[in-house]
Amino acid sequence: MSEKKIKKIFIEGAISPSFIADAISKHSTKKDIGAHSIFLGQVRNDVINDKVVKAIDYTAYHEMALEKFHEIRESAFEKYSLTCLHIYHSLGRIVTGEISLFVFTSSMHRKDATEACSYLVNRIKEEVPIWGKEIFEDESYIWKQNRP
Amino acid sequence: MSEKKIKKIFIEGAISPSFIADAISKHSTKKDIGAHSIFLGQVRNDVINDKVVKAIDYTAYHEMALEKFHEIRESAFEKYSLTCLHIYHSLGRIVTGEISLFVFTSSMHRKDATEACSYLVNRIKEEVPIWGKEIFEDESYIWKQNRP
Amino acid sequence: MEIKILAFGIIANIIGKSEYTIENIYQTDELRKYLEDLYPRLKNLKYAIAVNLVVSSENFDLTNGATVALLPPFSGG
Amino acid sequence: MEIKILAFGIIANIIGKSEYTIENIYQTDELRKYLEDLYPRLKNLKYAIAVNLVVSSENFDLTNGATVALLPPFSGG
Repeated sequence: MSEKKIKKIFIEGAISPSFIADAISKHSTKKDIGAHSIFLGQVRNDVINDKVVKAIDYTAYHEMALEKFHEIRESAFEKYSLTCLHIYHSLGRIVTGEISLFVFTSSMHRKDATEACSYLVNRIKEEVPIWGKEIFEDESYIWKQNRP
Repeated sequence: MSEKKIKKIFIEGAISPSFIADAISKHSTKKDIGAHSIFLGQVRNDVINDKVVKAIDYTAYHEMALEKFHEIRESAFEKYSLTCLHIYHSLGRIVTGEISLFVFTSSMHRKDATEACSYLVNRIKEEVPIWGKEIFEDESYIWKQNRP
Repeated sequence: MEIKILAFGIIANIIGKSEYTIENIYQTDELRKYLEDLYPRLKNLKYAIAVNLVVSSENFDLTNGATVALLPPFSGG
Repeated sequence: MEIKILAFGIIANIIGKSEYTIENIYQTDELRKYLEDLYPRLKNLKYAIAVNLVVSSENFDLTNGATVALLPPFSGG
């Protein structure tokens, strides 16, 4: 682990709505915030070759992923005027309908929070070494491919 | 009230984090959703002419606002491929740090939810007859002006 | 010939009431002039007029029983 | 001269293990060739190589004790 302050990002299992509510609550003391933008990734029951996805099993190259998250985070703070920025990603098996990604940005005015949130989601999907294995109802699987 | 199905939009008082969590939870049964985008407007303690805002008192032209919300909602469904779309706005006194606007869009892929959410927030701020009265600590006030 | 006036936000402050009826005003331009003569502060304010929920920037005929809303700039969100 | 190999995602499936050491490979291009000879399915796969957490698309010298990760396309989120 490097000397840089690496935040806790990975969560074992799904991200619960109450975890999201807690994260929102914590910002009520930051009275210079005017806008929050939140992105949530939810596991879909895609149909691939006639088989229905029932869950995604996420694994990561932990050490590199944390470095990447840190780098992306710093870059967002440089590009946008943000008060706060939080990222959480699930590891392990997440069933359809559950949430596996939670990106949360806050700023005085809405433009910064909104644009930073999209910027973060795009970079996370493209650059962070995380892999999703789509598990079908018969327990067979296929490695997930993100859309560009 | 017109024949159109007008959804409940206005909430007396602040929008609580647990209300937001409930709204998120309700979508776990919609398994074709892959992305949620959420915008939250929070009341800021702006300083105006050396006085600190402690709350915003929201009023609306109810009947026209509900028609406008309906029109904006329909237009978002036409422009973007959305699974769900929810809008909630507070009325009455909302103190700094509390949430007064909650816009929630869901779609299969992230682009629709994200773009629709920004589109909705922009149109709500510009076109819906709601007024915020910024209340200072000494109970004097000024009528709020939205940035373009 | 009677119309219902609804005043919102700062306009309700300026006029001193939020709902009342007036008589014998037949068009929105005429209404603007009438109000601005009575309440000169309105002259410096940008406001829209909605007749039966519809906003128009053009001059608009008023019919008996119409609801006319005076709308200062919106600031929701 | 020894390097540690970490394999992720579908590459761990193809190779059949996710962590092992190999000897006497001195550059990333050489490593690619070595692996693709052993596991021909890798030839049809786009994958990046990270050496001590740093990804480079160019040929890269490997030092003794380096950690070399084989990274198929990411699919987080």
